[in-house]
Amino acid sequence: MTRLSGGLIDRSRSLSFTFDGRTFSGHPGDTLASALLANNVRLMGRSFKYHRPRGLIAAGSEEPNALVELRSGARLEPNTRATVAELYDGLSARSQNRIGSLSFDLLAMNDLLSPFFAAGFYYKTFMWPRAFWEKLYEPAIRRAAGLGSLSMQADPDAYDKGFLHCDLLVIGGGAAGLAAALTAARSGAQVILADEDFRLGGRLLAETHLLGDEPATEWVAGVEEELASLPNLRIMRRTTVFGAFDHGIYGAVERVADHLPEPGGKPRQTLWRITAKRAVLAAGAIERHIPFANNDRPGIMLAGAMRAFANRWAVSPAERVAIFTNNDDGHRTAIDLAAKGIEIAGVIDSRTDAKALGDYPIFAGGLVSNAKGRLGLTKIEVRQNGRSQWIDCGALGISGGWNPNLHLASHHRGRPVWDETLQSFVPAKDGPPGLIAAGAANGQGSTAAALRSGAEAAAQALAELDLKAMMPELPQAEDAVSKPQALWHVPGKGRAWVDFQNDVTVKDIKLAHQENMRPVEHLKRWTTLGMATDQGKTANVTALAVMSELTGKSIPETGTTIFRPPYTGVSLSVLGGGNTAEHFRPRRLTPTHHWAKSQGAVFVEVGPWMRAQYFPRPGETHWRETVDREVLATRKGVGICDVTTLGKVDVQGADAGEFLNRLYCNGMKTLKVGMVRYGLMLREDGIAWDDGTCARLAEDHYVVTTTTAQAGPVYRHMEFARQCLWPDMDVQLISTTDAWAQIAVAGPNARRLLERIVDEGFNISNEAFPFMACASLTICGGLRARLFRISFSGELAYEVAVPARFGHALMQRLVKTGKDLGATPYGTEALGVMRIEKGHAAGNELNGQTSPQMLGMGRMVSTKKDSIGAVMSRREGLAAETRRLVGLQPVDPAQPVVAGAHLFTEGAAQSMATDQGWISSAGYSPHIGAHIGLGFLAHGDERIGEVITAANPLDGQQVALRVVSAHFVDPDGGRLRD
Amino acid sequence: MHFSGFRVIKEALTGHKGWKPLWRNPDPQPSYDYVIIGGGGHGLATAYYLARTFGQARIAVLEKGWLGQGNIGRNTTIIRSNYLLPGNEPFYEFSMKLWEGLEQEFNFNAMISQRGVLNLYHSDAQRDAFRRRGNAMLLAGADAELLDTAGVRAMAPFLNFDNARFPIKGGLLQRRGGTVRHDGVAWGYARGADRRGVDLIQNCEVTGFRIEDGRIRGVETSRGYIGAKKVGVAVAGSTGRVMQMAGMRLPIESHVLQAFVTEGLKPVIPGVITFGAGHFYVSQSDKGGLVFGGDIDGYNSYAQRGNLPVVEDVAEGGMALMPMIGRARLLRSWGGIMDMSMDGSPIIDRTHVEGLYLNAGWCYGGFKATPASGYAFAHLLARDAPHDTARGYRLDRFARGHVIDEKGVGAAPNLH
Amino acid sequence: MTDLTPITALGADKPAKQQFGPLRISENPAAALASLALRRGASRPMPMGLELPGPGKWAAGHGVAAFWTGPDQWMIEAENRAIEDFAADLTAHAAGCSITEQTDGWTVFEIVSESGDAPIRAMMEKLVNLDVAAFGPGSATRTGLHHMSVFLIRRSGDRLAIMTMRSTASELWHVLEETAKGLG
Amino acid sequence: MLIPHPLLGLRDAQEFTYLGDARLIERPDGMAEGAEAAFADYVYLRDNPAGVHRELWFHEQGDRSWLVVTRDTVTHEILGAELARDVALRGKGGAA
Repeated sequence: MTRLSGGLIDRSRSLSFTFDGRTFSGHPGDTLASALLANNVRLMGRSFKYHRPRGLIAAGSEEPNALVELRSGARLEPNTRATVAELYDGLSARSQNRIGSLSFDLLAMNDLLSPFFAAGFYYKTFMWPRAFWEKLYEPAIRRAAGLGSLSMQADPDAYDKGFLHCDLLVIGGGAAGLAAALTAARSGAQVILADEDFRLGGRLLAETHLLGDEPATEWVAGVEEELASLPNLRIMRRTTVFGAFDHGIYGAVERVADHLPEPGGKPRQTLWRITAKRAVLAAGAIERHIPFANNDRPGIMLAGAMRAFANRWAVSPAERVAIFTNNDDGHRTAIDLAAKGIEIAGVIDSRTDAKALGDYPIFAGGLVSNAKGRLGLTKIEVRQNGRSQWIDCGALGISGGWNPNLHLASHHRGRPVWDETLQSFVPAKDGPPGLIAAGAANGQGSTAAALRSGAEAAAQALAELDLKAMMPELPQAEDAVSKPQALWHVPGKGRAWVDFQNDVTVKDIKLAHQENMRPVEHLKRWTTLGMATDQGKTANVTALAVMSELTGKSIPETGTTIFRPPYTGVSLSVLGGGNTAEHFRPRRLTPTHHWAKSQGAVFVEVGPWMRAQYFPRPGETHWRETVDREVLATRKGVGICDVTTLGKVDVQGADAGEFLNRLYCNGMKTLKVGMVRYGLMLREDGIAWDDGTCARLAEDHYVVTTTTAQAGPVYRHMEFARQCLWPDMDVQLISTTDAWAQIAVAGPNARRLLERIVDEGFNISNEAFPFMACASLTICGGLRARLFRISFSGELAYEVAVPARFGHALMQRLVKTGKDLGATPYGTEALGVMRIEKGHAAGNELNGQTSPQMLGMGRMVSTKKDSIGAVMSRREGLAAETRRLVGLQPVDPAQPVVAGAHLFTEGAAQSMATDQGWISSAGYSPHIGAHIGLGFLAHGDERIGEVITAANPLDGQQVALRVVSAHFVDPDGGRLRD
Repeated sequence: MHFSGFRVIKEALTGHKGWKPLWRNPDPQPSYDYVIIGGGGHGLATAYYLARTFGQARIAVLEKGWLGQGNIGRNTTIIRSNYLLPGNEPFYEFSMKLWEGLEQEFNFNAMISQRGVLNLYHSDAQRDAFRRRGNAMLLAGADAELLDTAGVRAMAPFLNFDNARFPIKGGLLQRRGGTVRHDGVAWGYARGADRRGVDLIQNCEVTGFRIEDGRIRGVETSRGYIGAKKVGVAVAGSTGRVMQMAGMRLPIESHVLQAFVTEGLKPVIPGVITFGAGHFYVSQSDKGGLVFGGDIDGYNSYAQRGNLPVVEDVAEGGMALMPMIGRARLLRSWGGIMDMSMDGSPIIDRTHVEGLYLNAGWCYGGFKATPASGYAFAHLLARDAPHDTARGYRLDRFARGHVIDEKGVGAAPNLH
Repeated sequence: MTDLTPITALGADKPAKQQFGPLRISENPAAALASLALRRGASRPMPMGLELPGPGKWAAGHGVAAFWTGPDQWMIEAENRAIEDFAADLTAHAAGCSITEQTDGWTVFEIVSESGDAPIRAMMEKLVNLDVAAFGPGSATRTGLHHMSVFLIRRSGDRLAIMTMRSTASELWHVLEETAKGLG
Repeated sequence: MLIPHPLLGLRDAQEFTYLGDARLIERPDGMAEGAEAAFADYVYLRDNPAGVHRELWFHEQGDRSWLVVTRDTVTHEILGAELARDVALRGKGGAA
């Protein structure tokens, strides 16, 4: 049919769009739904279970039926409600959940089989034979289930998130919301007004009442103009507040570019976290339908939606319509549509004393009991005074009363309260603190009441914040309170839908009752009521009422229904906030990162860091070749490696030594100035947690290192100890990890190389600067540096630290200066091989499940002092643990050693019960010329020389290994001290 | 009433008039031999096995609200037996074997679907740990496969293999893992227990224990005193609240775990996939919704609801792992109260009160354990001895140093 | 003077600088940084004559600036002294305090608006969860930003400094770039 | 959630890292008689109340203060917060 007169569409411009491949045209201001209606398209979707043909029910975000796949390619967006898809030029949409065409869906056979698909049927069958569930039944069910499709491509659009803070958040820009915003904004408070629609006004846009002496749209425009001029108010259109979280935090999604063909450089959507001292919930109300047989025919919709389509979008679903109502509000639709030239076939009002409020036939005391027209309504059956008749009409508007849209008010699990007069639930008083409901969302649905309650809610909120509110002058408005008659469904034989999308009928509720699935949650779960994309917005209260009829209890006794976030569906893209792919988490780069890159290094993710894994050279064809070279070069000459990623914490204060003494299980207080000591930290439960070195730079100044992985947690723990456990100590902590570039120089030529860069006047000879010494000095002509003589590789080794900006140049200098000494950069792979060769525990050994005893460090745990974890490390269970860290070497050097293999006594049966340990780390040792490993073996320290079996059933491997000392290289440590 | 395809057809043709209540609504009797507190999955399973397997009678399950109200109906429905430690793996594998015959046994289709559980790894260290775990699974008689990148790509080509911050290097796959329709489990056990004479008493809140001379005598409830020879407590997140009435402090904190589901979509995800470098795991339900979750919120809570940062964190993980889900919409979120234990493993044990038994500490992993937990708890209640696979779940393991800490994070409940 | 040549946190010879609409974002590698923490019982010093600000505040004067970083703890900024051993100098000026060099621990990006404070506010809203209205000139705080730990200093209405750990400088630069572009 | 930082005012809980029961401040003396039992209790046992809970939060993305926050675990309402150091000093009988 052609457009009606009026409406808030821009007829001067046309927008072209397609639906299921057919091209149509609409206007700016249209939604996809209104534009389709204007093009005589009533059939828009299929239901979930029975694949029933469906049209629009609603005009807003509560729509359960008209779901489409919007856009195409990687931008394909399934399950989009046509009622909230703002029309743009070139929009393309397709119907979904069908095989074949929308009007001929092969899966509609489900509808014929519906007696077999009653509530809960699938729990009772498909069990035999067992294998058939996964092979036959379930695949068939899965194929048929689901709604729209994903594109299977990455979302190409950008998303971001942001944070807003305000005194008052007003949720909803209808009469109540605008009054609230105006009241608050004039008082000078920081106010945010958010509305999901692209146009402010809410229900005012759908009605014809005057506000004062002007049309509502004029009043809205005036308010908008004033609000726009106030710097303390922010209007957020196309913004859905989807969740009320703790302490006044609200989640909201702004659809920045969904109304455009493409975002064009902007984020498509923004996720806002709004921290509001107070909020007004002015989200309006959602009309109820009244189930009767075949009430899901396309063309049957909510009367208020029908009125909205006529008044705001200038469309009617048919030339001749009927209304079915239990209250006065339904009559408004008849009056408004009649005024637009639509023929009113009749208003069927269940109230026996109902009177026509305009020029249309009235069926007082009447009920609509059936409907015909599979793909589009053609006639309805009206029962009145015991007689029934069929009336021709192309559309039926239903008004069963209004449910306050209290979704957000129940996000803290507060139970809505039943209001007998309104015949609906209203927001509970124990809703989210600071959230005040107003207007129709609070059951104050007349325009006058909405305006008034909105302003009052804002005033109350501001008063609570000690801000004085000026009540605005509110226009005169209609103040009709429409009290619905209690009519929850029309009894009859046919199927009467309660939840449209999920195909839950009155019969299903009766069956649930019959089968004792009566608590509301059982009802919902048994029938899937309220689980569809509209989350029961149009179904739950009606279902409760039907159940209450069956149980003979009142509605509130039968149960209440609450909602959980989100209010409407929120795309995962925007919830993710745009941090995808390589920016999922920040990369931390080492001071020599750019240098390593220029050297062609291969990088590896190590916790938050990117580290050079190895440095391939031309001609090397396999990473192992590179790593072997790096290891051998280090052991033979000198290797250089960036070890900046280890956490560094500066510990100062008079009690620094005592503090560290309590943190580490071994003693730190006795450490001499200018020396370094290995330290092992336990958790309070006695398990080894982290290790590193403590360097004492001065009597009251230490620098300690942590492992790369635990730098954050260890620092937190140190602050816990400082502030909470020993607050009376004089200790100051600060992380200095990033401040210093720290480079390991290891190998027999290490000292010779360092002597070339250390400034004159500093003696680093073996005598002057022995193993485990440390010093502050200068290098390369006056650059401040710290030098530590420590070794992870087992070689003569140092770590030199300089301000991070010089790390790059220092690395270049070391490689260049040490060329003749065989200076070779090495990465984390070679580092790993060398530490295994030396038997040093690392992350795989310090996995949070190993005790100091297991690591062979039991004796480090001092009994002479109290330190974290010391007491618990002596518990019976830990003391009885016999597994010890050992070295493992294959009897046949050609055999692999694989980390993750389990260890067994040779020849023993292999089961969990006979399990003797596991291989924690393994690698190829060029030094040994075979794979080697570290592992934990029961009584390992007593089994050196024994041949055991490493079982790796995942790869079908059984390897004979010899138990050896974990120190494959230089077991007596001579190299360290040379 | 026996459920079957024939029955469904017969009822369909006769107007569904013959369907009977799934269970009775009995009033509580003055006393029972066994009172199980908690009508969730574990409590119902316990009653079921007590009656069915251990031949016990005079059993009641007391539920404060409606059957299945707790975490059994508020989880992400995953079943798996992919544990590392000998204290855990045999137990969870026992559970898996019980799952595998459950529906036929209790005559209720819980839609057990073994479409596989794939845990991704992103570093060599993770791979080594997974290999150790996979081997432990095989040694315990479970199934496991270690996949490399190509193996993962073949199973799930839609993951981000191209420009990930943490590249997928492979995964540990348990093909027998999968999902189960969570409510179906509660209802199947409830119906099975009811048919064997167990009284399932809803809206019956326990308000106190009657303990005399160190021995349990019964429980005070909102529906009056109920005597009991033995009382088993299986109340998950409410454990602290309930056991406080018996004067117990426990190695448990209650935390909130959120879970999420998207709008229905045509099938895209074959089994369960977990991200090893972010907080995200996902499966797709038979109805088409992507069911997913991540970490617990991290603070003590009894509120059954969580906060926005975790929602964002989980979505961020999901987008990093599988950017093709971006245009799907989150439909619903929910929060469950998790009884997070100090080592991440459960407790099935006696207490200091004779006749009072405790089943708790399931963290966020109680769903998959439901059959074995019920079975082992029934075993303990009926025979006063732990089931073989649950020997490690003792209360005194903390003080004695026999913790079962899969994650290796120590006494930090919010990190397990 | 050392013959080693430093590089910036972004790996370049020269500090980064870029204009986005009304916003100019530049890296400032020239400022020296050192943390200052009071020892037990010590009285609050006035290093180089500067009165140390209270919680959440930043103050400048006498050629240096300081912001509060925690109870009894501040970060001191000294323009154009990055190459020197500023920490040593500060130690001499702050008896009874623990001083730690932080110059290369943090990378400073200065964001300057050419059109008042609105662009700064818009930028902040997209970056950090702070009440922008309450974060006026002279405010300083540490907070999270895209999984990074940053310090924010509102040097004036139209000027905001963001400091991040040096290792994450590239990541922060990327975020600032993307955010500034998105505001356009 | 918002944490009322005693020095910095309301701050988003996302800036904080949660530890747990504030009793963790009261660490037993490891050298005392019966230390093992005291530690078993300290490390593992919790009141875990449904209601008012005193708990430790670390202002990780902030001033690195440990706070003792008093919060209702049922409603999440926060009743107060103070510096843990002050609480600890009070416990030791020192000056806060």
